[in-house]
Amino acid sequence: MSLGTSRRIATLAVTAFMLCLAAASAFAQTPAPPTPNKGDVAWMLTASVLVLLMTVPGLALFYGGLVRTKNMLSMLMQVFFVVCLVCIIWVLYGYSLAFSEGGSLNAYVGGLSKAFLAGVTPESTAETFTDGAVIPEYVYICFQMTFACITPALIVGAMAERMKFSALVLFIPLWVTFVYFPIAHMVWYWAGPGATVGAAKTLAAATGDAKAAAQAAMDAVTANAGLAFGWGALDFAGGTVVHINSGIAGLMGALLVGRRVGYGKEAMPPHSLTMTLVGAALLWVGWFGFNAGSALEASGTAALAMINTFVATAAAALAWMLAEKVAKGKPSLLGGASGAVAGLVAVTPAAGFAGPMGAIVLGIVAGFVCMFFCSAIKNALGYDDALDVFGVHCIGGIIGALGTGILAAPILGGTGVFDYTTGKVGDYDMAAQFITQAKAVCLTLIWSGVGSFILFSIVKMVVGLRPGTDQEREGLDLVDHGERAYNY
Amino acid sequence: MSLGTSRRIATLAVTAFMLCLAAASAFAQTPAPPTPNKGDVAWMLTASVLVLLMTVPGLALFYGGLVRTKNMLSMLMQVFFVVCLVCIIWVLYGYSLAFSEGGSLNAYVGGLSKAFLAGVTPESTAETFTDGAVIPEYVYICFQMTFACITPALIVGAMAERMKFSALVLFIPLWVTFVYFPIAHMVWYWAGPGATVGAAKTLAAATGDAKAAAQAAMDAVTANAGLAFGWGALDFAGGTVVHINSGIAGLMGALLVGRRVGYGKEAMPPHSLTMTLVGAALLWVGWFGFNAGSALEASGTAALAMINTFVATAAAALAWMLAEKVAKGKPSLLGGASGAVAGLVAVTPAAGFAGPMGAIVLGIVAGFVCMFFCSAIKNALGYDDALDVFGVHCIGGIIGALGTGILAAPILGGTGVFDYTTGKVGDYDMAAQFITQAKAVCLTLIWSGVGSFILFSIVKMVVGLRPGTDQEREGLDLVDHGERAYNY
Amino acid sequence: MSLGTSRRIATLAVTAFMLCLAAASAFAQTPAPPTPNKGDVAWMLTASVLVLLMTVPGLALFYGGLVRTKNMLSMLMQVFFVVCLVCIIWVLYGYSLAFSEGGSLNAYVGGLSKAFLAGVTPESTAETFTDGAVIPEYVYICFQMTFACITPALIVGAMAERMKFSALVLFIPLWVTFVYFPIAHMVWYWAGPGATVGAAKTLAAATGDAKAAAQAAMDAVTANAGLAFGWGALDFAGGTVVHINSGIAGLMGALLVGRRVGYGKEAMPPHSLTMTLVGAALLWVGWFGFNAGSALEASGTAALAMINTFVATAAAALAWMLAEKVAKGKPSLLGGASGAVAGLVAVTPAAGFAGPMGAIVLGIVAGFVCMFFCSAIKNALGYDDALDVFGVHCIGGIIGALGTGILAAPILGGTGVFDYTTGKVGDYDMAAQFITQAKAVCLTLIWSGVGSFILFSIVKMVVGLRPGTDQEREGLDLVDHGERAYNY
Amino acid sequence: RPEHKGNQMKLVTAIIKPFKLEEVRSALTDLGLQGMTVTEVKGYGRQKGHTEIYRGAEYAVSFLPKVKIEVVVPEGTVDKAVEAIVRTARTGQIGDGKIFVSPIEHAVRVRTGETDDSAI
Amino acid sequence: RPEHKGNQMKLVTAIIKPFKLEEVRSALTDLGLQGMTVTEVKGYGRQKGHTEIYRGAEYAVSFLPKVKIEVVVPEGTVDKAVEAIVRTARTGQIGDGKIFVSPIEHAVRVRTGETDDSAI
Amino acid sequence: RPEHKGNQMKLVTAIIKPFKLEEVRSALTDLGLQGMTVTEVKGYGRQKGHTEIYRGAEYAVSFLPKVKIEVVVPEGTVDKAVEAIVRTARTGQIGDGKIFVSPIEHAVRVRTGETDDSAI
Ligand SMILES: Nc1ncnc2c1ncn2[C@@H]1O[C@H](COP(=O)(O)OP(=O)(O)O)[C@@H](O)[C@H]1O
Ligand SMILES: Nc1ncnc2c1ncn2[C@@H]1O[C@H](COP(=O)(O)OP(=O)(O)O)[C@@H](O)[C@H]1O
Ligand SMILES: Nc1ncnc2c1ncn2[C@@H]1O[C@H](COP(=O)(O)OP(=O)(O)O)[C@@H](O)[C@H]1O
Repeated sequence: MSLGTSRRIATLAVTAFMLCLAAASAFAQTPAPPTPNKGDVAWMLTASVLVLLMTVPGLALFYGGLVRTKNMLSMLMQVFFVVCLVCIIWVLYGYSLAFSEGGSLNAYVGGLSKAFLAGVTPESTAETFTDGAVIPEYVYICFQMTFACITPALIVGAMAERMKFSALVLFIPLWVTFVYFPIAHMVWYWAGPGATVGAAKTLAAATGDAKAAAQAAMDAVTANAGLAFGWGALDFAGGTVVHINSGIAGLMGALLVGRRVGYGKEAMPPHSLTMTLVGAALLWVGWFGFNAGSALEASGTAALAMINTFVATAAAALAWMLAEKVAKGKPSLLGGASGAVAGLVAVTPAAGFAGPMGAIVLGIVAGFVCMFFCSAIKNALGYDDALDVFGVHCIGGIIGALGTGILAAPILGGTGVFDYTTGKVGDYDMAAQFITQAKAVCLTLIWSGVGSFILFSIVKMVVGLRPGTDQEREGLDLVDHGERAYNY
Repeated sequence: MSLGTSRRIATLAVTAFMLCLAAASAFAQTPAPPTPNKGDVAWMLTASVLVLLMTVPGLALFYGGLVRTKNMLSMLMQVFFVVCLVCIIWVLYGYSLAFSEGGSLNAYVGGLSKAFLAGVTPESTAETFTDGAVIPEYVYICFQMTFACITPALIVGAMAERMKFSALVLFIPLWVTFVYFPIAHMVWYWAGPGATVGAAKTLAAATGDAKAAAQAAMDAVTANAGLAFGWGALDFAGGTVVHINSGIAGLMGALLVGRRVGYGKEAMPPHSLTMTLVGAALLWVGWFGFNAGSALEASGTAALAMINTFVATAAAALAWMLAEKVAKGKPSLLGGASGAVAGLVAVTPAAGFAGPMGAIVLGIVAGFVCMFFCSAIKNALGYDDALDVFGVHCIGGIIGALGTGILAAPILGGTGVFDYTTGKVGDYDMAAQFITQAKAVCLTLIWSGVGSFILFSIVKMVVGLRPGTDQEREGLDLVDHGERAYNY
Repeated sequence: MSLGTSRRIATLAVTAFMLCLAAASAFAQTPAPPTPNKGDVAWMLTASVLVLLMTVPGLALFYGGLVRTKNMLSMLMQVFFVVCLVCIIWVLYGYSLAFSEGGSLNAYVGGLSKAFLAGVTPESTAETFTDGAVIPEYVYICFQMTFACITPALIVGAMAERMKFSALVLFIPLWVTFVYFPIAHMVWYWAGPGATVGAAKTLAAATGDAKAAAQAAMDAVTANAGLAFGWGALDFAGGTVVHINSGIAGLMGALLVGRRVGYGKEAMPPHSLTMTLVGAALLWVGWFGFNAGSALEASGTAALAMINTFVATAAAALAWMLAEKVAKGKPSLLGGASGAVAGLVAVTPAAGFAGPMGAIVLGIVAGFVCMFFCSAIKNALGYDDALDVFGVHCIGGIIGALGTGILAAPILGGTGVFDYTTGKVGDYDMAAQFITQAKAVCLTLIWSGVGSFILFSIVKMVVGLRPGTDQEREGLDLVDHGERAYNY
Repeated sequence: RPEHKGNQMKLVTAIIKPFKLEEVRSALTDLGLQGMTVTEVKGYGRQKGHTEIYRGAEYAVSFLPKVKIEVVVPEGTVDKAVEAIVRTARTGQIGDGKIFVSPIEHAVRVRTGETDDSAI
Repeated sequence: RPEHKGNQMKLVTAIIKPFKLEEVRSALTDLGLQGMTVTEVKGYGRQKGHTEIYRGAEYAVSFLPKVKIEVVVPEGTVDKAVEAIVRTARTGQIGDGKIFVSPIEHAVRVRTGETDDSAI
Repeated sequence: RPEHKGNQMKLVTAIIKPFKLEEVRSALTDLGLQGMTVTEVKGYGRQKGHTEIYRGAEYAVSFLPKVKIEVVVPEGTVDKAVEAIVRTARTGQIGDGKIFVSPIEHAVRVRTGETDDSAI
């Protein structure tokens, strides 16, 4: 008798048994606190590791390969440094600002009750999206930490090859504090399934006078959420929080730091597309942790997010290559890699909501649009977003966020939205959801755009953003770090 | 009281309880549909990611490092492109052709009932090899998708440095459709443990008239399998389906496309054994997903497959290096890496059947034989299988497939073969199993050899296989993709 | 009703049921053997793969990037070779020497009862640190195998660029046999939770005459442990066994093999800090398998180890970079990467014992001290530990081992030490624990230092340690392996 | 082999800063010079190098990346070529580089076997 | 330092397609020339380059990989050397390269201090 | 353009073993030579190469890594420079390399336009 079978039979037996038992109801009213299912723990530990892999070495190599040899090391350094710094900030106060109750500011940002991870022990648990399913809070903190690390790391690509390291050292703590943690809170913070289901049940059971109190409790639970979450915006794994957020911040940085010396005149080919491909591949590999991990459980939803992350990426890569073949005569590896990233970005908010066929469509759209944006539109506008952070992450993120509103529709093969108060998937109003998504996109664009502009400006005043022209020509590797990436 | 303990006690308690219960038998007859164990889900999600890691960047780097600089990017591109394309084909109709019931053609290929993943939801499950243990179907689709991606990607190494990209674009969809999906179906498709065990139980319980009907049902279940599976051929993780299949296809490609310009006259050393070693290491790392994942459960069998994948690989690498030391005076890194891959290939079909000591022997044999093949025999025959796809994957795969027939024997430390009708490991007839293995090898060699030859010939007629001599000299990177891998 | 819930209710139901049952006690006395929780299996399979990733390609690249081009391939080869060789030795007799009962030598080394993995089947289980929680023994063997592989691989960095391959071939089997297996046994071998808890319960229940016998049994169980384990030394994931051990061995090697030709006169910059960063990142990624895997379960403790492995690493990297900025004017990537490794080393013994804030402190200390050691002190002493194996692994390991004694204190946010006899965390005596830790450090330093010195001396006599000066100038790649790492 | 006295050629070798290559190339092309050969070199001179630190080891790197342009021109074009290089390669900062002129006695185009002036 | 008039040496510099190196080398060896020095260079000439595209950025690459062979030979061997190079390096297509001959006044073998003809 | 007869310069080209570069550089600097240009080259000569094996393919590699130093010096310094190079680059083993001296007719410093002796 296999384990699975025995457990199943046990469940049935127990059900029968409970019916015989008089005191059965006592169980439901005083449930033991839920303990983690080790399968969920195993998956979430793995997912956290995958997101780190996606950042270092993944993102570092993807970006590094695209710059010139003399700035390779600085690119690696910047990504690596951001990861280290944000790790520490996260456990000091970032997690608390993002994921604790924020009192009067709760719509915008969390509080400091969990600063220094106060009160968290190996036994503490965090809720998933399923009532009663929990994971160790440390795993949840780790998993969310990796998101906080990669988001600012994405930004540095926009100012690549010309931003001083000291400017970055100042910018990053400011940015995560005033932009990332609030946006993460606004989009992802909520009371959790336990409270929601509990309040809903109480409300359903309440009669007479208790009804009003129960309704008030229910309202309080619903209100205990970040702004965008409260609107009902869907963002499975971070289309707004991670990609639109970093993409618009990158654009601000690129504008404020200005174009690279020689931009448009000198050739600036990627020094190693080999490293870029390795980076892109590791981004893909790691993104399964990012997307499928965002299910927080080793469940069918995680599996859905995984398959979507396979096919949207593949479709976007093919779309970008096809567009190149048509527009420029040859499909390129950089095109394929860029398309893959665009597809990954676009599928991020949709991963657990769209069906695989919807994900393919989303990928194709992202591939075409981002390709068009990164060549035609960017050249027309003339700004120097060195590694196309805006063109891929912000544009791709917007496509994904809006697309999620469409593709989540069950009629299009999507999952719809689970309604915790009724315990089942609710009716899907595509127009309304699309508008909600658009609102969340705008919120992110404005908050991060304005915030990043201000913070970059402050940094510019305090330490300056750029090295001298000669130094820029010599390369940031030697100037900022006194090292060279290669000594063949 | 730990979880494990409580479950154990629950099982016992329930057993006792059931005896007391009159209606106990009712349970067995209308079982609730099995739900996935989250531990299995966690492992299979991870395993799928590992197989992608094995292909991009793993295989791409392993192959890429072996070509000359001017073809590096084309090598990466070809592997990456194949993965993307096959991902999409897989969800459109590949999965259905490989793993659905194929009606009258069922012995050779599946049907289209699951095209576009029709009917699959996050709740759908796929059976494992244990009755009652299931995993979400999406995970199963992802896992098998990665196999469908890597197999055609392996082929491109044989025609490296001289096959046009456009030829590949045409060849790959044809090949997976007419070669890979059928072979996967023939070797791996069966009715599953649930139906088998169910029919066997019914048959055992049947008396009188019911006996004949039950026997017919049993026969129908047994017949509902691919050709080679029906024969009883063992292929734990794809020795025939993946390695012999791609290896013989590669040989056909190498023969039809012809030798590289300058082959045998000009030096063509690997441009970066560093990348080749990284690729080989990632192949090893990812192969644990491939082999231990093929258990479909986080079980002792997966653990057995894992340890075999450690030791066979290590043994083959050491054997190849030793052979080099003896034959050429120096053990080389490329030899070690090649040996590792040969060992991985050979242990693939045997991973869940052989014992660790058997796996070591298998690895040693694979290391010696493939080393001999890739130097002496290949040079004698004079064909230009650029990256030794035939010499490593086909030869190694044959060694593994035949070796499985020997090493699965319990007397040699193997597991034997589980008999679902009796519910225990059956008697092991080594000679019979060896012949069955040989039949499956021949089937694959012929189907894939002939099929690939025809398909390559068609592609040759339609778009041609090779670029012009000057273009080949300039390198495929610039000619096919307008990019260079490095701009140091 | 979710799985988690059903199981929980089952537990409660069964508890109630048991109380009704007269024969309930029968259960406790003849428990069914525990079966693995698949979540634990999934995690431990993953963790084993991660530790391999950490070694090849991780460590190979980290080391390889630091040497000059002409020795790159030899560096990769040495690491790869060590891994392969030790894999095989491990299953032949290493596992047995490290983790079986050693009879009269049990305090120092195991026996040969498990040589060739005698008696291990896919159903065999190994105990974790929780009574009743087990994992398949094959997984445990794999996991521990990866530790045995990486430890000697760490040593080679100290003699990089100048030790003959043939010397390594002889040294490694000697070293693992006489140094690694014994130390692993001394620090990690014990009777396990089942025996301990069982004996403690029997002792508690025993009355009268039985008392003495029970006490004797209890003593036997306690005595059935390696020397350092018996002392009560804490080493969560291998601070002594892996890092101090390899670090001191490396120093001995560096001293005996002597300085590189041109050391101190010619420039010997790292040939590719890109590869070094990739290696460092993969070390970090893989180290989660190392540290969080050492919990042996997918539990809150694993999650604690994971978060500590995040923050200690980040803190140490930042500390090293800061120290460089202060001392040399510029923070460097190599500094960051070295700091990260120092942090990883230091947190290794503490991972499951310290709290996250303690881990940050530990990381900072390790970053500063190791940075100081690898520049000022090393230069002052003048030995050529080429890749700072001693300065990072031994010094970092000592900091970690001693720091664990302090930071495990519950008063400092640590977990304290679980007492299996009482079934709860015991009182924590920081001074006593610190002394115990220091004893374990000394034991390792002496055993490994003396042992390695003797073994290196033997190898020197038998085959010699170094190539000729001309050969050293030409580079080990060509001299030892007849290959070059790059042919751009 | 006759000495082509009336047909003298010179090799103009210029060592310049790498980022100036494109400008110099197009200035030379404008003079009607249709060929040149470029080598990546390391230069030592008045321009000071930098220090690199790798863990405990400090290296003073005195060689800087430069580009060497070699162009063989008819005697009469030498001055114009030198002038064009000086004009385009100059930044006015130390390390701008040097131009050397040396004699070429004979030139052959491999493809056609043409010699001297018609070879370049 | 005496001028070794009766002992003239020439430097033969050939810029050729990289894949021809091995053939040229063996042709020169057949002439009894026992040494040469080879440099990887980039050539600009009549042979047209190619265009590379990286996302939105297009670069016309006008430099092509070439190999430069430098061989110092006694005056009397120059013609044979040039002829051997032309013969082996020629493909007949644009970009085959050039050969330049220039004077060498003095040669020294570092190992022995031998000079001029006996140094090469 | 006048011929600067009284102001002759020579190009000293030395092909040496790579690890000797630093020693040679400092010897030349000691002579007061403030500039030089260095190229990584591959040399073929009496020093035998090695064999590389990659799976079934064996390649005899006859080119060895060398470093080429080019230093333009006033005529009067040539002998001292050659002597300094010979002294520092010599190991006494085959493959130590060669020194060639050839005429330079004209030199220009790009930064200032200074010519000849004052340019180097
Ligand atoms: N005597 C020389 N011989 C050969 N090359 C030289 C000589 N002097 C300088 N160079 C080359 O010219 C480059 C620039 O010289 P440098 O003295 O730094 O600046 P500047 O030319 O502005 O005075 C050097 O890096 C070196 O490559
Ligand atoms: N005037 C020149 N000076 C120096 N090198 C030259 C000159 N002209 C051509 N070259 C070199 O010769 C190579 C071949 O020249 P090209 O004009 O392309 O073809 P061809 O020699 O067949 O006419 C060029 O790539 C360049 O390296
Ligand atoms: N005739 C030559 N022309 C140009 N370079 C040469 C010539 N002969 C030798 N060299 C260069 O000098 C190097 C050393 O020459 P080799 O014959 O190996 O040793 P040695 O100088 O000790 O006799 C060669 O590798 C090559 O680069």
